[in-house]
Amino acid sequence: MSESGLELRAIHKRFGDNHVVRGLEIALEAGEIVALLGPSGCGKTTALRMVAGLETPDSGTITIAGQTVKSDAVDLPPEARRIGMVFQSYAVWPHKNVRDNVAYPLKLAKNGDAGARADRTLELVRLGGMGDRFPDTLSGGQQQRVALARALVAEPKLLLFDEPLSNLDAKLREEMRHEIRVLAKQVGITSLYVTHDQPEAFAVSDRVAVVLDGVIAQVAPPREIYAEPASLAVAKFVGRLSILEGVERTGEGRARVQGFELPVTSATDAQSVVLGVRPEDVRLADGGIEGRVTRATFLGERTELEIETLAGTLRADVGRSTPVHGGGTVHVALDGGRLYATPSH
Amino acid sequence: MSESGLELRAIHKRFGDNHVVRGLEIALEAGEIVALLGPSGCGKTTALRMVAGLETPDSGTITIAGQTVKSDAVDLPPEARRIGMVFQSYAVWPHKNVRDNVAYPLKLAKNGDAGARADRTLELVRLGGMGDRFPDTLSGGQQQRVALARALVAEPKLLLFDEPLSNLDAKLREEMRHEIRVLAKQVGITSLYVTHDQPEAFAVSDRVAVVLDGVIAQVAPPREIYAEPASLAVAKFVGRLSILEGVERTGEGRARVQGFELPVTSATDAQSVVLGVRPEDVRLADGGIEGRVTRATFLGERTELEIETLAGTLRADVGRSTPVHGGGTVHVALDGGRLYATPSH
Amino acid sequence: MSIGVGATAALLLFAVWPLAAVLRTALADGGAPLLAELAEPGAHEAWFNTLVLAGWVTGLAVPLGATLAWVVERTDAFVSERTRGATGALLTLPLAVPPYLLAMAWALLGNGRNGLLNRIASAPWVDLYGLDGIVLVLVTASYPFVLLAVRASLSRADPALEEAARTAGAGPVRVLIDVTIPLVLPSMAAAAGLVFVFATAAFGVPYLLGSVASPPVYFLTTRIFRYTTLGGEDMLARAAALAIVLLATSGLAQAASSWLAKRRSTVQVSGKSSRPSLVRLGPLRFFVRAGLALFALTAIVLPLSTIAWTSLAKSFAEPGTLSFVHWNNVLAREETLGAFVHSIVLALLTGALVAVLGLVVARMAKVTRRAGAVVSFLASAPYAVPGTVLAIGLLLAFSLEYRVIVADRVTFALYLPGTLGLLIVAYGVKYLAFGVRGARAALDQIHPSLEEAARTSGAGPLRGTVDVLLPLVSPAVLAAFVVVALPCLSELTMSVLLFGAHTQTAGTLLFELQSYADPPAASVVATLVVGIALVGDFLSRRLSRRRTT
Amino acid sequence: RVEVGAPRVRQQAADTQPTGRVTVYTSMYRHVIDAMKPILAEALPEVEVEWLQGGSEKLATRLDAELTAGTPSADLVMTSDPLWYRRLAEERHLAAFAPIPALAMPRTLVDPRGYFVTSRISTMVLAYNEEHVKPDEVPRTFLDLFDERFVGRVTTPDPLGSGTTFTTLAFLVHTHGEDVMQRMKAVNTIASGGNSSTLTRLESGEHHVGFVLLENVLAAEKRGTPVKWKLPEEGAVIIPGPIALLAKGPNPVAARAVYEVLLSKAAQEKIVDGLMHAPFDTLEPPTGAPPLPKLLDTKYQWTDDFVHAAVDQSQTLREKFSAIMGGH
Ligand SMILES: Nc1ncnc2c1ncn2[C@@H]1O[C@H](COP(=O)(O)OP(=O)(O)OP(=O)(O)O)[C@@H](O)[C@H]1O
Ligand SMILES: Nc1ncnc2c1ncn2[C@@H]1O[C@H](COP(=O)(O)OP(=O)(O)OP(=O)(O)O)[C@@H](O)[C@H]1O
Ligand SMILES: [Mg+2]
Ligand SMILES: [Mg+2]
Repeated sequence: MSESGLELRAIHKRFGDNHVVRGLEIALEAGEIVALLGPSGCGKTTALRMVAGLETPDSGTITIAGQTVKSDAVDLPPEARRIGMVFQSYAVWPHKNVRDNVAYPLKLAKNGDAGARADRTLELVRLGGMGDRFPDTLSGGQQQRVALARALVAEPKLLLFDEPLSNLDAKLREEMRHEIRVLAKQVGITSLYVTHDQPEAFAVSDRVAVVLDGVIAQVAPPREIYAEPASLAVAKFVGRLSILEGVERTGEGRARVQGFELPVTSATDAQSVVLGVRPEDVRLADGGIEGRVTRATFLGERTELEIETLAGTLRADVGRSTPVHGGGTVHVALDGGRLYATPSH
Repeated sequence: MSESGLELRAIHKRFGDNHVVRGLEIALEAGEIVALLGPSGCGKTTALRMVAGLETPDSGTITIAGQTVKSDAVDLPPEARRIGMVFQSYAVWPHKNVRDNVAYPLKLAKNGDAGARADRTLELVRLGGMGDRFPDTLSGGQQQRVALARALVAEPKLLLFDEPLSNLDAKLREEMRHEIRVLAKQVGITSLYVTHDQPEAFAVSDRVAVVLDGVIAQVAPPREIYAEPASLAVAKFVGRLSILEGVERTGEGRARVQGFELPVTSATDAQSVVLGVRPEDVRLADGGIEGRVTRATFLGERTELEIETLAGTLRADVGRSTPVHGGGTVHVALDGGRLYATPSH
Repeated sequence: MSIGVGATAALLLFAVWPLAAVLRTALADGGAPLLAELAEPGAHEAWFNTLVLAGWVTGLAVPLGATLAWVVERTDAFVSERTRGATGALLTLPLAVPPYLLAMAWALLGNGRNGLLNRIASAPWVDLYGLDGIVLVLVTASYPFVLLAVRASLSRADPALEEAARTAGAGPVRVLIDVTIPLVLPSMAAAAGLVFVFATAAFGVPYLLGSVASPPVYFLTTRIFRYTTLGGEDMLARAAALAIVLLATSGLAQAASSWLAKRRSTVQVSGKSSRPSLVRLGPLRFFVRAGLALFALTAIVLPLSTIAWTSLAKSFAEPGTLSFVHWNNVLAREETLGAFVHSIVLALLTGALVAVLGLVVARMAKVTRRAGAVVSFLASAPYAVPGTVLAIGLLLAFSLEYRVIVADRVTFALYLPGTLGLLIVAYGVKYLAFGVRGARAALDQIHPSLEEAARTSGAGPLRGTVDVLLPLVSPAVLAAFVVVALPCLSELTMSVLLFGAHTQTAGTLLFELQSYADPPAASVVATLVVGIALVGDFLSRRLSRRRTT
Repeated sequence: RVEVGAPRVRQQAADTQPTGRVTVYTSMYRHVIDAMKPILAEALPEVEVEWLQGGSEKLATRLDAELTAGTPSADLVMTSDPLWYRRLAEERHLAAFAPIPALAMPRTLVDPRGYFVTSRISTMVLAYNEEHVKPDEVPRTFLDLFDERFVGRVTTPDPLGSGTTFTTLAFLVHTHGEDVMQRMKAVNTIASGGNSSTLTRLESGEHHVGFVLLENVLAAEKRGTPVKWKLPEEGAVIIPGPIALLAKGPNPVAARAVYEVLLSKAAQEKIVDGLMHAPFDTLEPPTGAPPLPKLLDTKYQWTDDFVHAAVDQSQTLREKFSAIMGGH
């Protein structure tokens, strides 16, 4: 096994009656980027803050780069954990200029060369020459890059991100998530990245950990988590999903719905199953399942259809040249899907 | 011509030296939904607030449903304009319960039946039965629906939206934009909708008005604005765009780049042109333009590629089954594109 | 808008006009009284003493208040959130106690010869007469201004700013120095300005503890007081001249503090609000708790219980013998009830008036920048004018009857002397600054879209204000109401000059008993005043807690 | 249009029957006022008397400001600083009036022009705390107070804040020379507050000797106190508390009637009950106090010479006192 970057073991945390984190376990290799992806309120931020030492777990062990920072016996304060953290609200200090913001961790470490190293880190995040400006003269994206530089500059063992991009607008968000990944990889730093935006989690990470209700429902690389979600809940949270009922298995790796047979994978051995289908596996095709287009939303590069069939509502994407209109009848073929145990209501 | 819903004529607005709105002109038919789409700071909010009467234009005329509400001679206050407005920050009053929030415009209009009508409007926005709750017990999406109900309840002549969804998370945003459109159409109310999110603008509106630097660069239905942007600036703002250089026209509706010929439309008569290509018009195909994949980002339903060619960087989407990796060489075919005058640097 | 015009007119009539009347006398004969006063060495000394006093009080109250604010808001020194809240409330209690009562108590406790503390210690180890004592008493009276301001600012600041420093490798103390303090500096500066003005304009404490010192120490306010008691037009002009000096001094301090407060904009973006992680004090926790307890005991409980206890002591000669004789005497007096009823009515009316007017002025300041700034300056300036001078101004301005004449008939006549009206005007003018301050802070926290939503819902400006703005600012307005009503309850300086035959107040009763008739009975009245103030304070806290849910 | 003027007259001046409201500014103790109320009510049932009770100095400040503005709201003033009345008379703010009872007063207690007469008499005496002052130490004269043996033990009210004390200071300086102030300084005299706070300082033992008004000590004796008083051997400083009629008062007719009642025997007995001397030798002194003739037999006489000196030099005296005692 390769070197350990971060390990959480059996972490629990309650706020009063609210059992927020319920036995969270995860291990990151050194240099790995893992995204914690989950719905609002599932405990992602709490988990991250416990790693940082900003919140104290009720029980469990946290190890950063082989050093135990929190266990029954040990409890290092945040400043002793050698981490860097990037906050949603940037948390750039308004009373320090950009260089002083970035140089601060170095100054604390009594690094004589602080100014120069801060400038080099600023180059890295493409803010070269902005060292003398004050944060209130910077755009949101620039402020977030200052925060990033500040988190990186002292070469911490671990980088923590709490939804660093959700205050930025869509275009900037896309640019920055790429930048963050490139930087973290370039520096080779272990990173834990909290977000509730699935494309962001996929774009930024080596592995995605889906957190549901205070436990990790699945950890896997993006492709795997997308193609083979462990449960219906994970599948729903990771990308768009249509659910069809009245499905029967017709053999190993095959199932039939509405008389239409298709290749499937399976998340369950149960007999009573539903079929989860991704929009890109739905094609308009003669001879497929019949359905009525209840909504067609032109979004530019694709048009999103909502198709009502007898088995359930399907979401499909079609190119802009495909002539479909709300209300029309279409036939769809399914290229694949995954079977899940029928959820009990 | 059909009935007029809203008309802005030659609107100007300066803040000090900052000429924010520079001769804005637009006309909405009754019942039409138009999105104002533009980058941050282009003056969208200012324009909307002038329509609401919350800001006073320096000059120009505003007519709502045939009634002039602002001209050199007239200046109706917001309360006399018969509008409903939905704010980015929801602006739901924390000291009133949901029903009282929604009933407020009716009470002002001395409508005896306020409570009952408020409840009916709450049903409409799917908040039936929540009338007695207080806003701080509602989620963001629910609060925004309260704001929507409040804007709709008094049957205004015009609905104004200022980025109503940008504080919500991605999933909720997608749901709500559809809801807003359905509701506005159901009630048949003229709406002006400010956003800087292109898919949102497309999903919600009948026509999109792209605002650049305080003027309207183009107004057209989503399909048209996507397929035939009036300028490179509009094209860049509306969806992802790759720009290729070294392009020559080879005849009516055709052009050649890197020895590869393709059908094009044209936004200009100029001889010196660049080619704008949408990601969905880029296909991997033997015999196409050669390029190197510099980035492949798996996002779930699609993988986004960045391909460096001699003519420029191309962005393309491929399905999840296509085996591509960063660093590999690929060949791409282009299914179409649009020519724009070469920008002068 | 017409409300704004009305408010401005009222300000001009009731605040500016009386002050102008005073200034006119000071500047008579080409400013002769002012020049004469400026040439007096005694005036220089008083001015110097005032600066020294205000400097020390500010220099001590600001760090003290800020430290307490930090402990209450950011550390784990408390057993539960309840104790945290209760401690916060206890520490702001001095706001409810008139400073001169604190001074009375401290004079009993800490006079150098036979103060109770010295008697208990059987050695002269404290002497609160003189500058040191005045500084200490004023510090205990004024640190809550800082505590409140810094607490508010700490709770608004994005906790991520401090947490970022923790994760960057800074320990709690470094975070405090490098991040927390710079962040709250603007609010500290603003509070420092207020404390400076408070100390500059203080009269009761410097008088009670300064004039008995040997040698006696005099300040601008006590010198002004002497001029006014000596009588004569000449003396009045001298007093007015000194008032100008005082006004200029505190005006400069105010300007400096608001410059400091605005110099670096600390944009406090608050993201998703999370409660900041509390600083773990570890073994220091015990010392911090002990320190808090000791401080609360000496600065708050000790003086207040001294007052209560003197009211029970049979005489100053035998402080050990307790009896209810003074209580019986005071409660049997016919005018006691009347005085308290007047004071409570005055406090309630003035509090309400100032809260509303403060809101109007603050709102004007927000809507119309320049005019609003002028109006809010006019509204805040009188706080820096010594009460005596303000009262004389009111006497000069309102001893006559004002008649509004329409169509050659008197339609409205205003004659204030001898009525509660004159006292309300005096209190209102003096404390308007608090109302404006509170309302401004509240308005700044309300997103403009809330009110705009009312406008687009069809409400006119007035309706929108009443339906949306007022309910939202009501907690802050209630707070302003309390902050104003409490000092009005026991106001002394202006009341003794302005009260009428039928409008005796708790303050004038106290003054009469204290200085002429019956000092032990004065302690009874003082105890009653403090008791009522504490009850009022408690009730308002209950009320505002209910409102915010 | 806005008009500014004297307030509406509450009663016709031509009316010879005393009716309506009369306002009296007075520094008399409230219990004395309360005792006088029934007497007034019986004598003048048609007249409603409003008492505005406060410290002499405060009332003086207030009335000065009102007079500067043009209209006093008082009809009668009845405070304790004779020098101030002289100034009011000179500035023509007072109306001359000779009530019948005044004819029976010792002449030194009446203003010859009739602008004011004495309505009560306060007396400044020596006071000491018997627990701290040995019998053989007890001061015998005013000057005795400022003897070396009392260094750091002396307190008096503040002459700059209390009219009675200023009068006392003026008498001491006039009689013994300016040197007196040096001597006060030399023993570190604490001159602060009014008579009652001075008494408090003596009672609590914070200071041991000083001078203070007799009425304060008598009141304290009633409830029990370690403070004793002593008439100085050279005689006490007596401070006649004048009453005067304001020239521009709102209701002069009724005011005159009230004036006379206040000087009547019945009313004056209440003054004596209030532990002050009435200005008539026919009335008993307060319990335990010396009779009026004994008081009037003092070295400190209200001669024209003294009054002129006190009025003319009041400002310089105040300044000198400040300069010597420190502070100003
Ligand atoms: N200091 C606290 N005291 C009490 N409850 C808390 C505290 N912090 C968080 N919680 C609760 O714990 C739960 C998890 O919160 P957390 O912030 O970890 O969620 P999250 O997954 O980060 O959500 P989001 O995506 O909205 O940021 C929520 O229900 C929240 O209300
Ligand atoms: N009250 C104001 N005073 C001065 N300048 C203003 C004011 N309001 C807006 N501006 C300026 O006018 C320009 C346009 O602002 P506006 O809010 O209309 O932009 P927007 O298109 O809505 O941008 P965004 O997408 O960021 O909301 C900006 O440069 C802004 O700084
Ligand atoms: Mg979170
Ligand atoms: Mg905007």
